[in-house]
Amino acid sequence: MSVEPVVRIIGVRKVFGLVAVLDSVSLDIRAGEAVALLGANGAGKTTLLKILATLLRPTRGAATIAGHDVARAPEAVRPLLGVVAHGAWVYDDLTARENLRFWATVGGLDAYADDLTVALAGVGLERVADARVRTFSAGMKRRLSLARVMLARPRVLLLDEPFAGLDQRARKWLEGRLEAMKAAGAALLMVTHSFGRELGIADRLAVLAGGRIALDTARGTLGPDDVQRLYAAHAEESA
Amino acid sequence: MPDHWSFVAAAYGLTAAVLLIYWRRLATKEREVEASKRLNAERSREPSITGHPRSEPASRTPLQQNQRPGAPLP
Amino acid sequence: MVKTLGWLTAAALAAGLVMAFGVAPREVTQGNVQRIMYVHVPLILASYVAFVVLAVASLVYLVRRDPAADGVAHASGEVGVMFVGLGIATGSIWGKPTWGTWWTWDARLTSVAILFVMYLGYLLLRGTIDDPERAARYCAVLGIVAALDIPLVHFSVYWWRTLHQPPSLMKPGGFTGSSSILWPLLVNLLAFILLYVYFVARRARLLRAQAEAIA
Amino acid sequence: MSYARRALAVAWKDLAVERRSKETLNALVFFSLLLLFVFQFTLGGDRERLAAVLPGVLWLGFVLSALLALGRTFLVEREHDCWEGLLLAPGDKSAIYLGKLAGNLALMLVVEALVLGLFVVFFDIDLGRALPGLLVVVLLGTLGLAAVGTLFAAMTANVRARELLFPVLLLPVQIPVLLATVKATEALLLGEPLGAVGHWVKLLLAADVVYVVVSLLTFDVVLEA
Repeated sequence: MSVEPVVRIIGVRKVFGLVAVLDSVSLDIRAGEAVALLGANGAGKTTLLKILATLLRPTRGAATIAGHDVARAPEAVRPLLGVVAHGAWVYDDLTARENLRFWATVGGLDAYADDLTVALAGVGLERVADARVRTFSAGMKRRLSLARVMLARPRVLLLDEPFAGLDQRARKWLEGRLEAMKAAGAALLMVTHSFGRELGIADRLAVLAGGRIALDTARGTLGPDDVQRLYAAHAEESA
Repeated sequence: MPDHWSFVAAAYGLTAAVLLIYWRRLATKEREVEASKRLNAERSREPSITGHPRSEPASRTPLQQNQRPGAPLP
Repeated sequence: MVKTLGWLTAAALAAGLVMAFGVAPREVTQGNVQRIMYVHVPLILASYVAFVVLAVASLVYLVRRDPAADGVAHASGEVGVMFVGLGIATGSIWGKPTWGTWWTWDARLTSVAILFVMYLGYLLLRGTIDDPERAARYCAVLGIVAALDIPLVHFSVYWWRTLHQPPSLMKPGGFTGSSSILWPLLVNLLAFILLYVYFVARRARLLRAQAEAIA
Repeated sequence: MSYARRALAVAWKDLAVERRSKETLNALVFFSLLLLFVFQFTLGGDRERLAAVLPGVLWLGFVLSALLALGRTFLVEREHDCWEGLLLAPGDKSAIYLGKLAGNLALMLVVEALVLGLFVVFFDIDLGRALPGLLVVVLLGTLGLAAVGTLFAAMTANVRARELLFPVLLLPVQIPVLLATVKATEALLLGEPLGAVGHWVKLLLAADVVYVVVSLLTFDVVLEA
């Protein structure tokens, strides 16, 4: 494990209007490490993710990815990122394969037909590869956006509720995929507000409450019940 | 050649009126901002606002509620 | 600083009025109604200054991302639209007795009217974007596109026939009017440019204060 | 070469989506048919009067359908947040602009060909020798409209009152293009050669160059997070 963290967040504050959604958030993530970011609705999880994804600028503080400042050098950061946001980034009237090829080309990748097929097979969409996305379920669209991310082999993966809308089998499968990305040296940050089994792949849990990281701890030291209790306490305190 | 003084008065009058209204509006807005700044300065002496509303007095712990200035601790 | 500028502007405007009514002669063919020129022409020319400043400030904003540059652009847009609107109104008031019509689609009237609606759109765009940073970026782009559009507007509209008297000040071959008209015009021009600078300084300061009040 | 491939991917994607959904095209075809009715009813059947206002009416039709078509350019990017994906695509954003512009140009030329066809049939215009010159003017004018239209569509895509603001911003800026195309079309339909409207063609060329270059240079700023 490398010493220097890939993702560094130092004292980030974000203000919308009169409300400081993030007050002073600091968090490091190393290569090959997965951090689950927990917090109640409106705690600022997605805001933090968007700041890392170069979609929002922090009001104060800084975040770097592989040494590049996300606010000042977004162009250096973007090629390193894989983002699975709330929206699936798919066009309903294109097929799964066409969607994948489009995002690969726009992202500046060489999208060889074989790679696309492999990526689609990797998320279990090979049989509907040439069907229009309009006919897909929400879970299938989500899997397609995961295929897009995996095709790019990013160094940093930012996932917003990656397990939402997936059934039990798909969850298990996604866990496997994310483990593989971790093993390949990617840093993972996934936002979630549920306490399901998906926390199993996280090495660390960070709880966002009151605009700060209220808790940052190795997962091993806490059982799922402890997490639930802690989170509930924090949610109550700040509610 | 008629002088059309009324047209001259209209042109100068309209210009003066509009410029004056704009000038007055600037002054009014400046006063408003001053007032809201003072309000903000007062507010900022309290703890900063975060994503969640501050706790209401009712949700304080009993210990805090019992603390009156000068009153002996239970 | 701004206060001094305000008094200076007030003095210049007063001097302009004295020049326009006391010093300038009664025009031979049009009569006293021609005195409208001393407010009409400076308003239009000062609005041109405003739109040039707006374009430059927009460019500076895009390069340096300095909110102060955006403030100058915003303020210039507001004052410029007000000036050009007043310029059109006073021109119209002047046109009725001299040409017998409030409005005519001649080249210069038309191109000034186009400027008016173009920069009115600029202010509308400002008003509809809530995020100040995004508003600044989009308006800077629009300000640059609009400025580059001005020569195109000028040429396209110029190739229509015109009723308007030829530009009175900056005509090829130099100024032909007598100096008894020139001096009052120049003093008024200076007064209105000062007024523009004063308004922009004050409006930009207000914008900065408003931004601080929110942050 | 990646720049050209990215631009092509965007153009191909937009045209593929449009070809399959036909959302915009169907509406525009119907809209141009309606325009035909409206012009006929408001102008009456007087052939003489119609001939005099025809160039203006023709371009009015082009502009109205352009406002509808161009204003929708970035709507497709709003479903499933694709806009975010474009923002985060690494590299020069002007490639995305070029792709969008190419797609828009193709769409508008199809609609304009249709409108022109309808005019020829229903208003009994004899294009005759004017056609080659007319093609040049239409091509240049459409490029100018689409160049600024695509830029402004991106700026108004995420703004309140988008449907109102888009024409309000676009029309004043496009007055030089409108004047040039209408005047040139008028002369060409009267049987004058393209050389007789050379100044208008030059103005259109200048406008196109200015609009495209400025849009390419500023699109990065518009598509900034």
